Amino acid sequence: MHLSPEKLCELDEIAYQIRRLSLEMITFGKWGHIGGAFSMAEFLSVLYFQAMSVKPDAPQWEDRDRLVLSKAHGSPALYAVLALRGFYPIEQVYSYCELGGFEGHTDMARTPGLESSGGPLGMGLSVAVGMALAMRFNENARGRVFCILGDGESNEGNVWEAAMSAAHYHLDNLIAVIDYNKVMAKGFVWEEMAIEPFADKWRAFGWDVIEVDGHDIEALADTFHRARWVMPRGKPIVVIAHTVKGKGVEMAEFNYKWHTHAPDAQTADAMLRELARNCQRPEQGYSKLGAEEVKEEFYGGE
Amino acid sequence: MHLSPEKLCELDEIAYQIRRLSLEMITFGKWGHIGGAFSMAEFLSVLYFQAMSVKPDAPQWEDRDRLVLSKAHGSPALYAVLALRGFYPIEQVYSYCELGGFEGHTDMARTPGLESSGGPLGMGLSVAVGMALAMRFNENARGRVFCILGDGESNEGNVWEAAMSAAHYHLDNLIAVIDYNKVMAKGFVWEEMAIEPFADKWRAFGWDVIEVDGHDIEALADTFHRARWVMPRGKPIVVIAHTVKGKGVEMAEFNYKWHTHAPDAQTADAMLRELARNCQRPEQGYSKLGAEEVKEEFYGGE
Amino acid sequence: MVENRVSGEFGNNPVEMRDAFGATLVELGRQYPKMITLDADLHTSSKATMFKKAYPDRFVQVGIAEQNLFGISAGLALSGFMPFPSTFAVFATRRALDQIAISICFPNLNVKIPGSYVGLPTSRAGASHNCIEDIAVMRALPNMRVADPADGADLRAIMRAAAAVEGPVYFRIARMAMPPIFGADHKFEWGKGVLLREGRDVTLFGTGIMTTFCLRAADLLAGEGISAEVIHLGSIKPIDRELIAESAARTGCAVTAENATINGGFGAAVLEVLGEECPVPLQRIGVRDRWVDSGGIKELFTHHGMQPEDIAAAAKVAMCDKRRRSQ
Amino acid sequence: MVENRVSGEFGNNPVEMRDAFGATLVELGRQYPKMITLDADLHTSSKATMFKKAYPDRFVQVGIAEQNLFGISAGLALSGFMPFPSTFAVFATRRALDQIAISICFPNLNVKIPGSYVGLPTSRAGASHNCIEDIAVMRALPNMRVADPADGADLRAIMRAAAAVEGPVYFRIARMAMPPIFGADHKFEWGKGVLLREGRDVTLFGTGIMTTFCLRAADLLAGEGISAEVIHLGSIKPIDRELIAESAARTGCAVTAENATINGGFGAAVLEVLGEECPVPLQRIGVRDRWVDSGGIKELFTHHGMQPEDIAAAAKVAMCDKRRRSQ
Ligand SMILES: Cc1ncc(C[n+]2csc(CCOP(=O)(O)OP(=O)(O)O)c2C)c(N)n1
Ligand SMILES: Cc1ncc(C[n+]2csc(CCOP(=O)(O)OP(=O)(O)O)c2C)c(N)n1
Ligand SMILES: [Mg+2]
Ligand SMILES: [Mg+2]
Repeated sequence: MHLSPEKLCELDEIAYQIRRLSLEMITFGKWGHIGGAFSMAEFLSVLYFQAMSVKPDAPQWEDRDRLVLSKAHGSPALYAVLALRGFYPIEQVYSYCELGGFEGHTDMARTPGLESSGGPLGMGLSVAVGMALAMRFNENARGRVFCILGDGESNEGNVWEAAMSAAHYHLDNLIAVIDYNKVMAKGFVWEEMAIEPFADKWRAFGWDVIEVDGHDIEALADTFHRARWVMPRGKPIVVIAHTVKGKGVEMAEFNYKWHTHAPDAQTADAMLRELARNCQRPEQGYSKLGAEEVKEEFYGGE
Repeated sequence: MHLSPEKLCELDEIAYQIRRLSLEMITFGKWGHIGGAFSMAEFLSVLYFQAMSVKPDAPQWEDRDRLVLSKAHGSPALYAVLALRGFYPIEQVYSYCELGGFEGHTDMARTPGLESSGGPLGMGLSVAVGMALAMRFNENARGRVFCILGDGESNEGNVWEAAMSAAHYHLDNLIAVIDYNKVMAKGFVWEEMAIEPFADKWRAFGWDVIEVDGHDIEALADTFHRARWVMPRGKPIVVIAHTVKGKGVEMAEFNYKWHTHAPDAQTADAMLRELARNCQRPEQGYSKLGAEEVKEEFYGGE
Repeated sequence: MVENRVSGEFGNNPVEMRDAFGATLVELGRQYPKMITLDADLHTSSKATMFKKAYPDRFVQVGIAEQNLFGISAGLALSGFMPFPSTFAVFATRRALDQIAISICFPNLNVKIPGSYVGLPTSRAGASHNCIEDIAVMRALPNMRVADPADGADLRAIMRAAAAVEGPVYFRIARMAMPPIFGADHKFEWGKGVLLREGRDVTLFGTGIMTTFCLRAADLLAGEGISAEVIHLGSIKPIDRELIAESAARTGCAVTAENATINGGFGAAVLEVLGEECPVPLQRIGVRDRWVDSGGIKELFTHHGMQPEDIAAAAKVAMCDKRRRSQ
Repeated sequence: MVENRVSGEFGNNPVEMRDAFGATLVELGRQYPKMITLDADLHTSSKATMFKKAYPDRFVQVGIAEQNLFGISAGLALSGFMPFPSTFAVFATRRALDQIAISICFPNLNVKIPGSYVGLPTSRAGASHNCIEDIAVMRALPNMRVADPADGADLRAIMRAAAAVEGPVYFRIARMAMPPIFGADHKFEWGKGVLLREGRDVTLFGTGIMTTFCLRAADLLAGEGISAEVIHLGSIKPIDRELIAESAARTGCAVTAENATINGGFGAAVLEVLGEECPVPLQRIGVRDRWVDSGGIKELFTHHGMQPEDIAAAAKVAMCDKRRRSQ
C-alpha cells in the first residue's frame, strides 16, 4: 500500500485534530481520559479516512464497515474523528459530558455514527463478533468489523471468550486493533497484570497477528490494507498497535496520572500549544479559554 | 517416580471404586453427571492417595494441600474419593442429592474434606489462585493447590483471567488439572467451541504444560511428582490429562448423552456389571437394587 | 375473568414448560426470519434444541461462555437480527449481568432473554442452579421487560408478545410440567394482569408457576369459607397497577407468591404499587432469603414454605392483620 | 435520637466519602493482620491507595479482571484471610455477580465488598458507571449484608461493623463529600436504624447520602408547618423492622429516599416490612427506572427528582394519601 504525500498529509492532520479536539472536549466537559485518546489518534485517522467504508450522509448504509470501541473511555477521540469525517458538525463535540449531550462513555442514542454503546471494559469484542456473524448471515463479503481494545482491557476474560469464538467461527471479516500503550488506569501493564507474550496469546487463540507502530501512518495504512484484502484466510486478525499513552504532550506520555484527568483551562492551553509545536503546527491554544462556564460542584466532589 | 506394584494396584482399585460409587450415587440420588465423573477416576485416585498431603482425621490441618473442583458437577467422583480416603463413612455418599445431604454441586457446608463450593463453571481457578496466594502470605513453601477444570469449561473467560494472574504472581505452587475428555454437555468440544491449540494457550498465558494420558496411573503419578518437586520455577503448571468421557462403560464413553443423566436401577446394574468386567473385577451390580425408595416427582418433572 | 381450568387436583394434562418454550421458538422462527437462537451448551436441557433442528442455519452455539453469549447477541441485534440467547437463568442474570445491562439493555436492543430452570425445580442441581434472584435483578434494569408465565399457553403468549415488542425482554421458564390454566386462545398483554377468580376476603397475586399454587390455595380457603381472589401477573414489568390497586382496595389484604426470593422481586413490585395506590397488609410467599438445596421438587416446595397450604396460611395472616387494623 | 448536625445549609466541613473509606481501610488494617485489600486497577479512584501505601504487602492488584478479583478473594477467605476486594460498584455487582453469589455468598465467606461510585455522583462517566441496581441485586443474595452510609463517620462505623461480623458484607461508597451528620463516637449496629429527627406527620426513611437530603427536606417541610420524622437506615439488610413499623404507625405515611433505582431496592425493603407490620401510603425517591446520564452532580439530582425539594413534595403526596384514606 502506497499513500500519496497528500493523503499522508491529510491523515497526519486528522490525527493532530483528533488530539486537539479530544483535549478540548475533556477540558470543556471537565471529565475524560486523555492518555488513551491520544494513543489512538493515528489509527483512528487511518481507519476512518482510509481503511473503512462508511458514508457519513448515510450512517445506516447497510454495507458499511463497523467499528466497535471496546475501550469506550476513549470516546473523545472517536467523537472527534466522527466529527472530522462529517457525521456531525464539529461544534457538537463540545456537548461532551453535558446533560443530554454526548455521553462520557459511548452512547449510540446520543452520537451519530456510533455503532455500539459501552463503558465497562472487555465487552466490545463479543459485540463485534456478533456483528461479524451478522455479516455472514447477510452474505456481506466485503464488510469488515473493527474493534478497538485497550491493552489493560485484555485482562478481562470476556475478551478471550470472544477471541476463542471468533476463531471458532473463522471470522476473517473481524479485525481487532489493540491500543498497546503499555499503561492502564493506575500503572504499567507489566506491573499490574502482565500480558506478555501477548501476540502468542492471540495466536494460540487462533488469530493472525500483525504488530505495527501505532503512530506510523504509512505502516498502519499498509497493515489495514493487508488485513482487509491480503490476509483473509479463515482467521480473525488482530493488529497490535504499539503506541505511547498520552502521545503528543510530554507530561501525559507514558504516564498513568493522565489516564483519567481533566486539565484546567490554563493547563489545557499549555498542553495544546505544546502539542502544536510537537506536530510542527502553528501554535494554537485552548479555544474556549475564558469562555467556559464555571461548572457547579456539589459537596466538594470533583 | 516409580510406583510399587502394590501401590499401583491400590490406585487402580481406588479408581475402580470411584467409578462404582459415582454411579451408585447418581443412580440412587436420581441426578448427576456420569461422563465427567468417570473421566476423573484415575487422576483423583492418584491425587488423593499418592500426590496430595491431606489428613482425613484433621481436615483443617494448616499445611495440607488443597483441591478445588472447578467442574463442580463432577462432585460424585470427589465425594467418592473423599469417602475412600477416610473423610467420612462410605455410606454417607448415598445422601447425595437428598434434601440436607451431600449437594448436587459441591457445598462445603455439607461434605467434609471439600475445600470450596461450586456449581457455575469457570470460577474455581480464581479461587485456587486465592489459595495459592494465601500460602505465599503464610510462607507455606510445601503446600500446593490443585484445581480440576473441564475442557468445555475452558470456554469461560474467568478461567483466562485466573490463568493470567497465576502467571503474573509466579504461582508455582498452583497445579491445574484439565480433564480433557473432548466432550462437553451437548456435543464435542471441537464442534461446539474449539479450544485447540490448547497447550499453546496455556503456554502463552505463562504456564508450564504437561500433557499426560489421564487414565495411566503411573504416568499420572510421575506427572504430579514432577509438577510438585521437579518443575517449580516461578510458573504455575497445568496438567492436561487426556481422558475419555464416561471411561469404563461403553455406552457412556465419548458420548455427550451421558454427560448428565441418571440411569434407572436396571441400567445402572448392567453398567456396573460391565464396568466390573472391563476392569477385570468380579461382577458386581447395583448395591441398592430394589432397595431404592421411589422418589416422588411433581407435575411430571424429571 | 378467565375460566379456571384447574380442578381440585393438580396434574391434569400437565405441559412441560420447556416443551412449550421449544415449540414456541420454532413457531416464532417461522414468523420472524431475522430471529436467531443462541445457546451456551445447554440446548437439550432448555429445549432450544427444537429450534436448532428446525432452523440449523439460524442457531448459534457459543460454548460455555455466557458473557460472550450476550455480547454476540448485542452485535446481532445491532445488525437487525432478533436474538434469543438461551441458557439457564442463573448464568444469564448472574454470570452475564454486565453484558445484559450495558451491551443490551442500555442501548435498548431487541434481544429476548429466556431464563431456564428458575426457582425451585432444577432437578436436584442445588443452590448454584436454583435461580431465585433474577426477578429482582432484571426488574432493576431500565428498559428491561420481565415476565413469568403460569403455564404453557401463557409462556407461548409471552414469547409472542416479547417478539412483537421492540427492546429487551427477560422471561422465565420453570423446569416443570404445569397443568393448563389458559386455553390456546390465551392472549398476553404487557402490563396487564388476569383476574382468574373473584373473591372478597383477600387477594392472592401470583406470578409464574405460583399462580397455579394460588388457585389451589383459593380452593383450600374456600373450604374454610374464605373467599379469595386470584390474580395472575405474568407481566411483572410493566405491572398492572390498576388491577392490583383495584383488587386490593376491594379485598383489603393480599398475598404475593413467586417462585423466587421474596427480597425485591415480584412481591416488592406489588408492594411498590400498593404503597402509592392502596396500602394493605401483605404477606409474601417465596424463598425466604435462603440458598436452595438439592432435593425432590415437592420436598423443596414444602421445605421452603411455598405450597398451596402455605399460601392459604399466609392469606389468613393477612386477613388477621386487616381485621386488627380496622378495629 | 442523634443530634442533627446539619444546619440550614449544606456543605459544612464536608467529608469526602472516599477519604473516609481509605482512612478506615488503614485503620482496620492495623487492627486485623489477616485483612487484605485487593484492587482491579482503580485504587487511586476508590482511595484504596491509602491501604496500599500503608500495607504494601497486604495489597493485591489483579488488573482489570473483576471476576478474578472476587474469585481470588474467596480463595483468600477460605484460607483464613479477610479480603476487601475493591472496585466500582457496577463492576462488583454486575460484572462479578456470579462469583460474588456462588464463590463468596453461598459458602458464607468472610469477604467485605466495598462498592464505589454508587448512584448519581460518578463524575460524568455516564450510565455504565452509575450504579443504581446494586441495592436490589445484593439484597437478593442470601447471607449478604448490605449497608449504605450517610456520612464519613457512618461509613467508618459500617466498615468496623463489617469487619467485626463473620460473613459477606456489601457496603456502598458515594463519590461525594458529605456534611457530617454523626460524630466521631457514632456507632453502627446491624439491623438498627437511627432516629435523627422526631416528627408527627410523615416519616422520611433515608439511606446512604440521601439521609442528608431527607434532613434538608424536613427543614423545608418544617417551614410549611409540617412535622417530618427522619430515620436513617444505614443497615439495609438486615433492616430495622421495629423502628420502621413503630414510626410508620405513629406518622401514618412515609417517603423512602435512596441513591439508587426505586425498583426492588431500599424502598422495597421498607415496603416489605410495612406490608407485614403496618401498611401506610409510601412514596419512593430514587432513580425512576432510567439510565443515568453524564452531567453535573447537582444537575443530575435535579434531573432525576432526587433533591430535598422532591422529597418534601413526595412527603406531601404521602400525607395527602393518608388523609384521603382516613376519610
Ligand atoms: C470492567 C471495567 N473495569 C474497570 C473499568 C475502569 N477503567 C476505565 S479505563 C481503565 C483502564 C484501561 O486501561 P487500558 O485498557 O490499557 O486502556 P487505555 O490505556 O487505552 O486507556 C479502567 C480500569 C472499566 N471501565 N470497566
Ligand atoms: C457457567 C456455567 N454454564 C453452564 C453450566 C452447565 N453445565 C454443567 S456441566 C456443563 C458441561 C461441562 O463440560 P466440561 O467442562 O467439558 O466438563 P466434563 O466434560 O468434564 O463433564 C455445562 C454446560 C454450568 N454449570 N456453569
Ligand atoms: Mg493501555
Ligand atoms: Mg469435557
